[in-house]
Amino acid sequence: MSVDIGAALQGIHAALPAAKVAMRTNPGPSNQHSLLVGNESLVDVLRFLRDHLDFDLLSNVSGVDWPDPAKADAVAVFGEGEETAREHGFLEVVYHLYSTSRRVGPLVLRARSADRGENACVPSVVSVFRSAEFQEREIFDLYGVIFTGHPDLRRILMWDEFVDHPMRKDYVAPDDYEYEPTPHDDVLVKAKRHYPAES
Amino acid sequence: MISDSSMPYSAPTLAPGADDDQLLHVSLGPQHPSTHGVFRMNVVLDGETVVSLKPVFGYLHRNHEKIAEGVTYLSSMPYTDRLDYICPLSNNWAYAHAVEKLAGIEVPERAEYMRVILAELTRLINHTAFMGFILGDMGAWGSALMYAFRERELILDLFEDLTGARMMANFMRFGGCRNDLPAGWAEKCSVLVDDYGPFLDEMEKFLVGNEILLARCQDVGQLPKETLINGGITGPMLRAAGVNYDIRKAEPYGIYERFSFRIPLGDKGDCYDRIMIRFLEMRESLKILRQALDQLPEGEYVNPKAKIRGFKPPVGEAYARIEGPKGELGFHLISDGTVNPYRYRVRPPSFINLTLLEDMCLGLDLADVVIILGSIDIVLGEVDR
Amino acid sequence: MKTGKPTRWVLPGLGLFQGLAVTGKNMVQSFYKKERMTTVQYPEERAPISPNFRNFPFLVYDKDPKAGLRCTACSICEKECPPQCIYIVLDRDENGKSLKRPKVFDIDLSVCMNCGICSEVCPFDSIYMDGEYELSTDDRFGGLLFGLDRLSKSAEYHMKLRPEQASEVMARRKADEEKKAAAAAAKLAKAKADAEAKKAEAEAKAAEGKGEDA
Amino acid sequence: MAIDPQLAADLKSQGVHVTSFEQLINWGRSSSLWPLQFGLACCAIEMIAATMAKYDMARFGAEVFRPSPRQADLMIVAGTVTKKMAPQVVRLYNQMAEPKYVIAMGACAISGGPFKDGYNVLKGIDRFIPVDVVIPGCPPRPEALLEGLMTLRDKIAKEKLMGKHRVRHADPNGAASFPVPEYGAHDLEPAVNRDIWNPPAITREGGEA
Repeated sequence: MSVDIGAALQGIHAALPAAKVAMRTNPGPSNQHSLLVGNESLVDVLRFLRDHLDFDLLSNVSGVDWPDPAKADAVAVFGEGEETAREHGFLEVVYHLYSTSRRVGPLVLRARSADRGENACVPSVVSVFRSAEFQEREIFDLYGVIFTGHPDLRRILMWDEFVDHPMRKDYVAPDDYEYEPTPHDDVLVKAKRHYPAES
Repeated sequence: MISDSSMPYSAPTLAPGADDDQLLHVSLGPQHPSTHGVFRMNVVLDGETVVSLKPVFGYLHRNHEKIAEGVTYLSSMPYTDRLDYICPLSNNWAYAHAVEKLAGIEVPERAEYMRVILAELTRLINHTAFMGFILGDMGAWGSALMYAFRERELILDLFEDLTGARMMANFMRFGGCRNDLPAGWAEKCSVLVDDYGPFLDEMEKFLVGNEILLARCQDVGQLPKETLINGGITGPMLRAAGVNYDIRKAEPYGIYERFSFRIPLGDKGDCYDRIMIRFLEMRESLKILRQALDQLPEGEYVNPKAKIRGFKPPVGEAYARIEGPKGELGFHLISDGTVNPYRYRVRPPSFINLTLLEDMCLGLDLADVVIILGSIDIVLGEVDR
Repeated sequence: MKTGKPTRWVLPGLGLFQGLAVTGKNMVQSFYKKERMTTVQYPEERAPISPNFRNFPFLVYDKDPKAGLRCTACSICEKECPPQCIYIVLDRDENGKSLKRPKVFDIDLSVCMNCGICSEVCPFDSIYMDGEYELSTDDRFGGLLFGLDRLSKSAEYHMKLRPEQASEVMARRKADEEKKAAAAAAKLAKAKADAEAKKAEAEAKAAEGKGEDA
Repeated sequence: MAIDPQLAADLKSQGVHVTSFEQLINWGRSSSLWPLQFGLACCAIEMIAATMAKYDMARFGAEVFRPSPRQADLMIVAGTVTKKMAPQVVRLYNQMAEPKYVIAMGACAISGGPFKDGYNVLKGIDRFIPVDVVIPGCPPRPEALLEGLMTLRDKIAKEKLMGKHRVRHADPNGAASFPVPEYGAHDLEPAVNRDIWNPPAITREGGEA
């Protein structure tokens, strides 16, 4: 069953008047609209949803890299009365919540970091949902989102000495191109880079 | 050892003043016969007792998500086979389901039936292989796995006949399936479904009363229901603890609401329940298969409007999930209107089911860790992607 | 439904005995029962492999291995191949005009993931999946890069490998060719004939065209 | 000195078997290859299937999968070798006792396969350890693995233990272990072992040089 996102938004506004929550509509046919939650109230909103609206299963946490903020606003379109679009790119974390008792979902929440550099911070929700623990570590590893308050924020998939965040759109893979007998497109570009003198 | 207050998280630390010299640090894996692949755990032992256990992932991190963002939607389909490589067709379905949600594609009736049949056969394969592997974890490497793989080969022959490959099917398409059932396939499948019940009887006789299994699996690795839900555990793991949550019932996708079947629930949530739940689920799967094979309609096997080349879903995002054999398998897709997905995320059940591994193992013996890990039923292709 | 049984402890030794009984049954029956006797004595005997089994792609030619190659080097499979293991160079004559056939068609078997998407997207019935699997070699570089010489296989081979698919394709191609020949003949006749004949031919051609659409 | 094969065949028909030490040793080695129990990814499932009842690798003397590298002769690299796993694979290889052989099973182990564009995927295990037999396929059928095993047995049967062209493990100067790569900031260091990885240059028009 799909979730009544308007009711959830009203509930949040009534219980947490200070929380910055805005509705974003999804232009696609999937009909999964989302709530953009301000970073300072993210943990409170999630705790409220868990304790009072029975959204007890945090199913999925996705990281998304948006170097171009216009693209992000195309996917999650502005609701009414929201402030203007951002100028810089940012990193986004998308949460999908379900209720095991009421059997509704997904309730989609989004949180955004200030930028893609040093302030790429989003509060950790591990204190509310344990299931976020490894997923947040993964997003930290692959996207570089710093989850403030995470109990054990280390790299999870790559080795500890690794410095890049490979899932970012501007990541450049190391030049380990060699012997690829069927090159085209990106591989061809890599080939040219690898053998500059010969090509 | 296990706190019953489920919510607050505290990183398990050694007691202050604990004499570190007395503790034994063991790195279990990545090459270890009982870790189901290249999984690794850093275990700290006090004698035989586990005081800390930290899983280390990434030894099979194959960059599935990054590669998928660089190729077309269809090209990701064969890669999904390689996520959970014991049950590729469930992965196919989950991905096709997500893209269908993203682009709003209808699926013809016959294709839905074919998908149900294939997904349930996949569940049979997974749970049967699980029986073999869990016995292997207990030291009985051999007979149980041999019987399991003997039956698995029969199902794989069916898959090969239909999809052209034993494991890596690449069969589902957005809006249906790649090809129709070959002549006589449904009859062969029907025979297999009839023969599978006796095999399960035999397997149950073989395992259920076994003293070793009883002694090693009972009362091992329980956690309270609330902790499990909070930790994102899904699938047979969750149902073994008595939580009635199966996506086939809770949020029926495909045509599951047309079949009559029950959701087996455990009461204690220990490793023994997890094994038994899988036996019962197989029996329910056989029921679904029987109904689906009897009702299988004629018609299109793929939506004729669905495009193979140059497929571009509209701008938007979608999260879709199915009840995979290991738990909730979800795909989160973001489309920016081009031929490649902007963001492609897999919600892997094996990975998230490991969240509470440490909590389950603390205070138990090292040998129990192996059983608990086996009962979670992980596949590394999905854990690390 | 609960899994709980009255007691989870059985008579000591009973479970062991039951398990051994199953093993013993399997052992004894493996001497005379077909379904318990599963071992296939590969390589002397081979388990039947489904005709739908796919491993690596091959290119089909009709009659002549060079001129009869159905491939037109359109590069659709090259673009759609998920791991990008196909490499095609279009053959051109000295004026740079396309000859609609591949000069180079390489498939790197060390990369191919057997997905079958190339054969699915090919509009010319040219590339199909082979069932050959005994390809192990100790030469990783030369032994696994298949060029035109090792990829081209005759239509008869395809027919033998997958009778159903191949005969369907052959019938379709034959019909297409007949239509094409008919259309060409009609065109020729049309150019030659005088006004009345032209009219008559035009009707016939319209009928042909209709048939082609269907 | 090798025996004249015609003479050996004639003698054999008379019930007299003649052989050389080299042949005897190679026959012994090729007939009991104990693999290392070591699965990486999808291909490992097919490897397990090959040891199970239907395909029964025991018929080739290779059913004893050893969990310890010290007791194994054959490493079947079954699956994707990631950069994070590569040092462990090389270390396991170094720990195996001579003579040791490597089968690269499946596309990923040979060249990175479908995942070769990934940032964490090693593009072929032969960048760090010598591979004796490669089995293409994704995954190869269990029969294909058995066929690969037979290819390896043929290869072992032809090994020269003496003289100039003797095999690596019979040569006192031959390398028994290979340097284990370290985790670097962006990639493994070194990214390849130049002593054993020397790919041929391919000439492509319009492509690379």
